Amino acid sequence: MIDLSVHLAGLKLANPTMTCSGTCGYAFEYGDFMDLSQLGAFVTKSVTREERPGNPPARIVETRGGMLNAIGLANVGLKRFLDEKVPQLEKMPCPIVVNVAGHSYDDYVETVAAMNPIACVGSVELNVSCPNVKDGLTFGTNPGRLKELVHEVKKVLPAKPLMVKLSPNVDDVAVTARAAIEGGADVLTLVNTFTAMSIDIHRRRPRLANVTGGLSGPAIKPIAIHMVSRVYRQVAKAAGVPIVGMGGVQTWQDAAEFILAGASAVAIGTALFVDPAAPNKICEGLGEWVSKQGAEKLSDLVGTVQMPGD
Amino acid sequence: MIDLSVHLAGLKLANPTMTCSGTCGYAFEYGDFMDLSQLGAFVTKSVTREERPGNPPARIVETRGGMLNAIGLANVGLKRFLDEKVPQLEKMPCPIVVNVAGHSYDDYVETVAAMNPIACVGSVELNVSCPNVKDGLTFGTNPGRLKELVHEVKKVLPAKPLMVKLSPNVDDVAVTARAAIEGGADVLTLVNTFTAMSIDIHRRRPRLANVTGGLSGPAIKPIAIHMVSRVYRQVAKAAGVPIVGMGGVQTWQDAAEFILAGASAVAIGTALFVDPAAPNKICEGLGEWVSKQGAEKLSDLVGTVQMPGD
Amino acid sequence: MNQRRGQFTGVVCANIPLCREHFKLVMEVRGFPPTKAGQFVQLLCRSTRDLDYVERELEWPSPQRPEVENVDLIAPTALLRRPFSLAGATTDGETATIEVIHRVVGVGTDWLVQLRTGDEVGILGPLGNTFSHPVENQIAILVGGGVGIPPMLYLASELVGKKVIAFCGATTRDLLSLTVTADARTPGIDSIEPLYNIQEFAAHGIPAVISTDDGSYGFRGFVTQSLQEYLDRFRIRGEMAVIYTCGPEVMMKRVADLARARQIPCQVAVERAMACGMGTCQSCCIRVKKPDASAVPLPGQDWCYRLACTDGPVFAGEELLW
Amino acid sequence: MNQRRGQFTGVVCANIPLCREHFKLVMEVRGFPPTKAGQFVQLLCRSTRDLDYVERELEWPSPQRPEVENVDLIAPTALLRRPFSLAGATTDGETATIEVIHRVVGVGTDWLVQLRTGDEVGILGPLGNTFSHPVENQIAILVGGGVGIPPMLYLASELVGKKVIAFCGATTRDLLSLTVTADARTPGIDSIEPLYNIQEFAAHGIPAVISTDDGSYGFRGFVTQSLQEYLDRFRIRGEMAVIYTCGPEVMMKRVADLARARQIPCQVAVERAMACGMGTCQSCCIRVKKPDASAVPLPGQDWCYRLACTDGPVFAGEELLW
Ligand SMILES: Cc1cc2nc3c(=O)[nH]c(=O)nc-3n(C[C@H](O)[C@H](O)[C@H](O)COP(=O)(O)OP(=O)(O)OC[C@H]3O[C@@H](n4cnc5c(N)ncnc54)[C@H](O)[C@@H]3O)c2cc1C
Ligand SMILES: Cc1cc2nc3c(=O)[nH]c(=O)nc-3n(C[C@H](O)[C@H](O)[C@H](O)COP(=O)(O)OP(=O)(O)OC[C@H]3O[C@@H](n4cnc5c(N)ncnc54)[C@H](O)[C@@H]3O)c2cc1C
Ligand SMILES: Cc1cc2nc3c(=O)[nH]c(=O)nc-3n(C[C@H](O)[C@H](O)[C@H](O)COP(=O)(O)O)c2cc1C
Ligand SMILES: Cc1cc2nc3c(=O)[nH]c(=O)nc-3n(C[C@H](O)[C@H](O)[C@H](O)COP(=O)(O)O)c2cc1C
Ligand code: FES
Ligand code: FES
Repeated sequence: MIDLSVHLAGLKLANPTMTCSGTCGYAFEYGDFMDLSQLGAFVTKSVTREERPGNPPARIVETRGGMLNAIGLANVGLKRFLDEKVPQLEKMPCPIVVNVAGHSYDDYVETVAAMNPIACVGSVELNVSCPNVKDGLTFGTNPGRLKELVHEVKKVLPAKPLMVKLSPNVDDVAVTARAAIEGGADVLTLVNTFTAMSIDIHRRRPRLANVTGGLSGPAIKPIAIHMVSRVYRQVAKAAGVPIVGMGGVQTWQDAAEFILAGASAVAIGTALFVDPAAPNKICEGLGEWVSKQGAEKLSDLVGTVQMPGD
Repeated sequence: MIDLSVHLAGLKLANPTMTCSGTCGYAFEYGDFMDLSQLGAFVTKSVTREERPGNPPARIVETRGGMLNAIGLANVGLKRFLDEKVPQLEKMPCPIVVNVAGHSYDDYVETVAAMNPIACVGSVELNVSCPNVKDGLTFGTNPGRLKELVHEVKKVLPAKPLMVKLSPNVDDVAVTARAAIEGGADVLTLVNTFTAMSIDIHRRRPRLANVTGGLSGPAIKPIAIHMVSRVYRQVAKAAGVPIVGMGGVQTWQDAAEFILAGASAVAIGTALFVDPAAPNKICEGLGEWVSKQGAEKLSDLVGTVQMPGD
Repeated sequence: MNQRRGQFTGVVCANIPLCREHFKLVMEVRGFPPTKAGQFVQLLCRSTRDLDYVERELEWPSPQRPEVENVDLIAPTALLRRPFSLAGATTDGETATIEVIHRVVGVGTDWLVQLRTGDEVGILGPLGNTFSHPVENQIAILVGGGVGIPPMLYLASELVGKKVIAFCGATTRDLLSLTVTADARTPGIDSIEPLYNIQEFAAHGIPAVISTDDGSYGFRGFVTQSLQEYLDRFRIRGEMAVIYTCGPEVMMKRVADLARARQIPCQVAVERAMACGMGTCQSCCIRVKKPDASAVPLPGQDWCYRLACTDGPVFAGEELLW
Repeated sequence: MNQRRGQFTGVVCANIPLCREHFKLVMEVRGFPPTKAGQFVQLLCRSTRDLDYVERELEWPSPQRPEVENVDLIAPTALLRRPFSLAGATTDGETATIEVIHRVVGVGTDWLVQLRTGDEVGILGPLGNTFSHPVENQIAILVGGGVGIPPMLYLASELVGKKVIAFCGATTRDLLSLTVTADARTPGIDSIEPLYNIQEFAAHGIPAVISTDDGSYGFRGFVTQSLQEYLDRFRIRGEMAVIYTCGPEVMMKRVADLARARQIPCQVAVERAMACGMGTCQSCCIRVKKPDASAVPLPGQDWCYRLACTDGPVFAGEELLW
C-alpha cells in the first residue's frame, strides 16, 4: 500500500489534496459532487472580522488557460461564520483549515484568536496576499510587516499550526517566505493569484467592475512551480517548514510536479469549477505515480526534482 | 483612410506592429513568411558585447497557452553583429530597433555606443530583464541600478531614442518604470518573460537544461495588460513617454487591448512561431477596429479604456 | 432514480437548429435526478476526455491513446463550464432526457453546435432553484425573450391544464427559436390576440403571443409592449395572475416594472457570469432589496448581494435591484 | 510553380494507419515549392481557423460563425507548430502532394490522427537543408529507425537507379511503419540478406533489411547490429559507400560511430525541439566540432552550437558532438 499521508506541522492529512480558499465555499457546497472524506484537507473561503458584500459584478472573466476573479473577499464575517458555518464544519469528514483575511493587525488577530478554541479547526491559513482589497497587498509584499503580522497572529493561535499564504506579486518570493518563517509560520502556502486585467475592446472598458483581478488556473502553473521550487530550496527545506503548492493544478500530473518542486501537499482551486471531483482523481493518480516511481511514501518524493548541480 | 502611424519618441512607425526581440532573428529570417515592409518596426535578437553560445538544450518547452525559453542570450556578439548583420539590416524595408543586453555597465555602454553612428538603426532597446542570465536580473529589478544604467547608456546614444524593456518579475513595475524614465528612457517596452519552471514528472528532472526559463505567450497576457495599464496611468502618461506593449499578442484583438491599456505600439513574439504573418494580420484588423470605434487615428485610442473613476 | 445532484455524462440524441443561432440539444443522461423548470445545468463545452486523464494515462501502453507526456498541452477551448437553463426534461426509468436550447455566442456554444448524435457532454446538475407554480385560478403569464425562452418552455410543460398564456419575443423572425405550425393563422402586426400556432406551447394547450422588434413575425415591437397591452386590455392586476419571465436584462426589468405597477407577483430567472454554479465562488452576485439574515448587508445600505446560482436563478421581481 | 518557402494550407487526401501509432498523412498543397529529401515542414496541429481571426470577425454578423467576444478563449490544443520530415513529395502543375508519417506521441500528433480526407492543415515550409546524393558508384546505405524512417523513404525515391540498400528497424513488428508485400519471403531471424519484400523500397528497386528488437519480424536485434554485420561481411569502407541515417538519437550515434570507424561518410538527420523552424528562436541547438566563422565558439572549447532547423537537420556524422 502506498502511503500518501502528509504532516503539515501539527496537521495530519490522509493524502496531499486540499482545496483552495475561495473556490469551495464554507463546507458542504461540493458535497454532492466530490467525496469530501477523501479530501486531505478542506480550506474555507477567507473570513474577515466584518461581513463583506464584495465587489460589484462582473467579478470573473475567463482568459487563455485561466480566469480572473475580483470577488473582493465577499464573506459572512466572523460572527456569522462562528454561528452558521462552524456547526457545518464540525460535520465535515476531513481536516479543516480556516482562511483568514483582514485589513489591519487587529482584524487578523481577533479573527484568528476566535479560531484557536474551535476543535474542528485544524489550522488557520493567513491570506495576506489577496490582490483585490487595497490594504491586503501591503502585508504580503512587505517582508517587515509580514513578519510582524505573522508574529502577532501566532501568539493568539497557540493550539494550531499557522499557514501563511504568499503572494506571487513580488520581486523574490523567497524573501517574503523567509519573513513569514521568521515571524513563526508553521506552513507556507503558495501561490495566490497574479494581479491582472482584461479589457472589452468593443465597449472599451475593463471586463471586471473592479478593473483588476487575480489570475488563476493552468496559465500560471509554470510560474507557481518555479516559486515553490525556489522557496523550498532557498528557505523552507532548511527551516523544516512544509509547503502547500497551488496554482493551476488540474490533474495528478500537475500535483506531482508541485510535489517534486518541494510541495508536501497541493491545493486545487479553479479546477474545482470544471470538475469538482478533481481532488479525488488526483489522489488516485498520485498513488499510481508514487508506486511507478518505486517509492513507498509520497513524502519521499517531496522536492526530489534532480537539479543539474545536485 | 485610417491613420495607424505611431511616434515612439523620435522613431516613426507606419503602424504599431513590432516584433519581439529574440523571436525574429537578426533580419530577413522571416522574409519568405511575412511582408517585412508592412512591419511597424523590426527588433533584433539581443546583442551582447561578446559572442554567447547560450544555454545547453533543451532550451524550450511548451506549457498551457504559453512556452518557456532558456536560450541564454545565444548571439553572435557585437563584432560579428556589425560585420555580418548590419549589412543585412541596411536592406530591411522597415525601421530597425537593436536590442542590447549585457552583464555590466561597460558591456551595455560599449555595445550601445557602437549603435549610435549606424544609420539604419532607428532605436536601441535595452534588455535589462532577461531572467536567464544571472546578472541581467539585477539591473531590471533594482530601481537604483536601473536608473544609473539608463543614464550611462543614454549618454552614448545621443542620436537615437532609447527604449528600456522592463521585467515583470517585480513588486511594482511602476517603480522600475519611473526609474527608467528618470534615467532618461525615451520609450518603455514591457513585458519581458516571467521566470517559470516545468518538471518532467517521469524522469523527475527539470524540462529545461537551465532549470528555469521565461514564460511567454497568451498565458501571460492578462498580467501584461495590467502592467501596461499601471505604468501608463502611474508614470508614462504624465511623463509623455510612449509604451510598447507585449506579452501574448496573437490577434488584433489582443493588440487592441494593449492599446486601450496605454501602449502606443505592440510587439509580437511567441505568436510569430505559430504564424509569422501575424503582424500583418494584426495591422489589418486594427485598421478595421479603429474605424468601427469611430476614430480616425489609432493614436487617439491609446490608453482610452474607461476606468470607473474617470 | 438517483435523487442527488452530481456530475453526469450526457449522450446527445439530437442537436437541431431551431433558427439562426439557436439550437436544441437533447441528451440522455443515466441517473440524472428529477428536475423542475427554472433549474439549470453546467455544461462542459469541450471533450470530457480532458477530465479523465487519470484513467487514460494508466491504461498506457495502448494503441488507442498515447501517453501525453506534457499534460500542459491539453488546452481546452473553454476552460470553465457554461450554464444553460433546462428547456425540458422527461424520465424513463433510470434515464432522464434533458433539453437545453443554446444560442451560439462564443467558443463554448460554438463547441456545442458541433455536437452530433452519440457524442458525450459533461454535465453538472441540476442546479439552482425553481419557479413556484401559480395557485388555484391564477393566470400564469410566461414572458420569454430570445435566449430566455427555454425555461418558459419547461415551465409550460409543467402547467398543462392550468390557465396559461405565453408572450415570446425576438429581434427578428430568424432569431425566434420557436416552431410556427404550418396550418396556423398569421398573427396581425398590431394584434395581441393569443393564437395556438406556436407548436411548443400549443402542444400543452397554451396560447401564445409572438412579437418581433422588426415586425417580421407577429406583433411589431418589444414583447414588453404586447404584454403591457394585454395586461391593460384585460385589466390584469394583483393576485389574479403571476408573471414568469426570462430574457435580456432590459426586458426582464421592464416586465418586473409592469408587474410591480399592477401588484402582480413576478418571478424572474436571471443570468449572471458563473464559474461554479453551486455557491462556492461568489461570482454570480446580484443586488436585492430587504437584506435578511442569510445575506450580507452593506453598512448603511438597504440592499445586499445574493447568488444567482443558489439563491436563484429565480427571484421575486420586486426584490431585485439588478 | 512557386519557388519561395511560405505559409500554406494543405488539404488532406489520406491519413492512413501504417501500424500501431504510425500514420501516413498525404496532403495536396497548392503552390508548394519543390522540395528535397531531408527537408521538413512545420505543421499547425490544430485548426487553421484559429489563425484567421481577422477575416472571420470582420464577416460578422453571419449565421455561420459567431463573433467570439473574448478571443482569449480560443485556446488551441498545441500552441506551437510541430516539425515533421517529408516522407515524399510529387508535383502536378501548381499543386504539390506531400507526405509525412507521424507517430502519435502527444497532443499535436493526436490531433493529426483525427484528420479526415478534405480537412485542412496549416503548413510552413519547406524548411531545413537536404541530403547530398552519393557520387558515381557509391553505395547509398539508408538507415532508418522508428520515426526516422520517413526521410529515408523520400531519399529512396530520389535515388532510383543508383546503388542503394536500406536498413530499417523498429522495436517490434507492430511499430514498423512499412508494408511487407504479401508474396514475399519471410527473412530469417539472423539473416541480413537484403530482400525486395518492403513495398516502399521495392517500388524503387531497393532491397531492404528489416530488424526488430524482439525478432517479431526479420533480423532479431537493433538495426545497428544488422548494419554492422553487413558492413563487415562486405568489407565496406571509406568512399565506397555513404550512409544516411535518421532515427532515435542513440541509434544515430551508433551508426555515426560505425561509419567513422570505417571512414565511411555519414549524413545524419537530427531531431530537436523546435519553436520556429527557421533560425529565429535559437531553440534547436546541437553541438558540433570544428567551429567555423558562422558558429559561436565557446571560449576555450573546440565545439560550438549549430541550429538543427537551418544548419540542419542534416549534418555530417563526424562533426556532430550531440
Ligand atoms: C442560469 C443561466 C442560464 C442560462 N441559460 C441559457 C440558455 O438556456 N441558453 C443559452 O443559449 N444561454 C443561456 N445562458 C447564457 C450562457 O451561459 C452563455 O451564453 C454562455 O456561457 C456563453 O458561452 P460561450 O463560451 O459561447 O461565450 P463566451 O465566449 O464565454 O462569451 C460570449 C458572450 O457571452 C457573454 N457571457 C458569457 N457567459 C455568460 C453568462 N454566464 N451569462 C450571460 N452572458 C454570458 C460574454 O460576456 C460575451 O459577451 C444562461 C446563463 C445563466 C447564468
Ligand atoms: C526535423 C524534425 C523532423 C521530425 N520528423 C518527424 C516525422 O517524420 N514523424 C514523426 O512522427 N515525428 C517527427 N518529428 C518529431 C515530432 O516533431 C514530434 O513527435 C512532435 O513534435 C510531437 O508533438 P506532440 O504534440 O504529439 O507531442 P508532445 O506532447 O509535444 O510531446 C510528446 C513527446 O515528444 C517529445 N517531443 C516533442 N517535440 C519534439 C521534437 N520536436 N523532437 C523530438 N521530440 C519531441 C516530447 O519531449 C515528449 O516526450 C520530427 C522532429 C524534428 C525536429
Ligand atoms: C473565484 C476565486 C476566489 C478566491 N478567493 C480567495 C480567497 O477568498 N482567499 C484566498 O486566500 N484565496 C482566494 N483565491 C485564490 C485561490 O485560493 C488560489 O490561491 C488561486 O486560485 C490559485 O490556485 P488555482 O490556480 O488552482 O485556482 C480565490 C481564487 C478564485 C479563482
Ligand atoms: C524564444 C524566445 C527568445 C527570446 N529572446 C529574447 C531576447 O534575446 N531579448 C529580449 O529582450 N527578449 C527576449 N525574449 C522575450 C520577448 O522579446 C518578449 O518580451 C516575450 O516573449 C513576451 O512576448 P510574447 O508573449 O509575444 O512572446 C524572448 C522570447 C522568446 C519566446
Ligand atoms: S456561480 Fe459560483 S457562487 Fe454562483
Ligand atoms: S527552431 Fe527556432 S532556431 Fe531552430
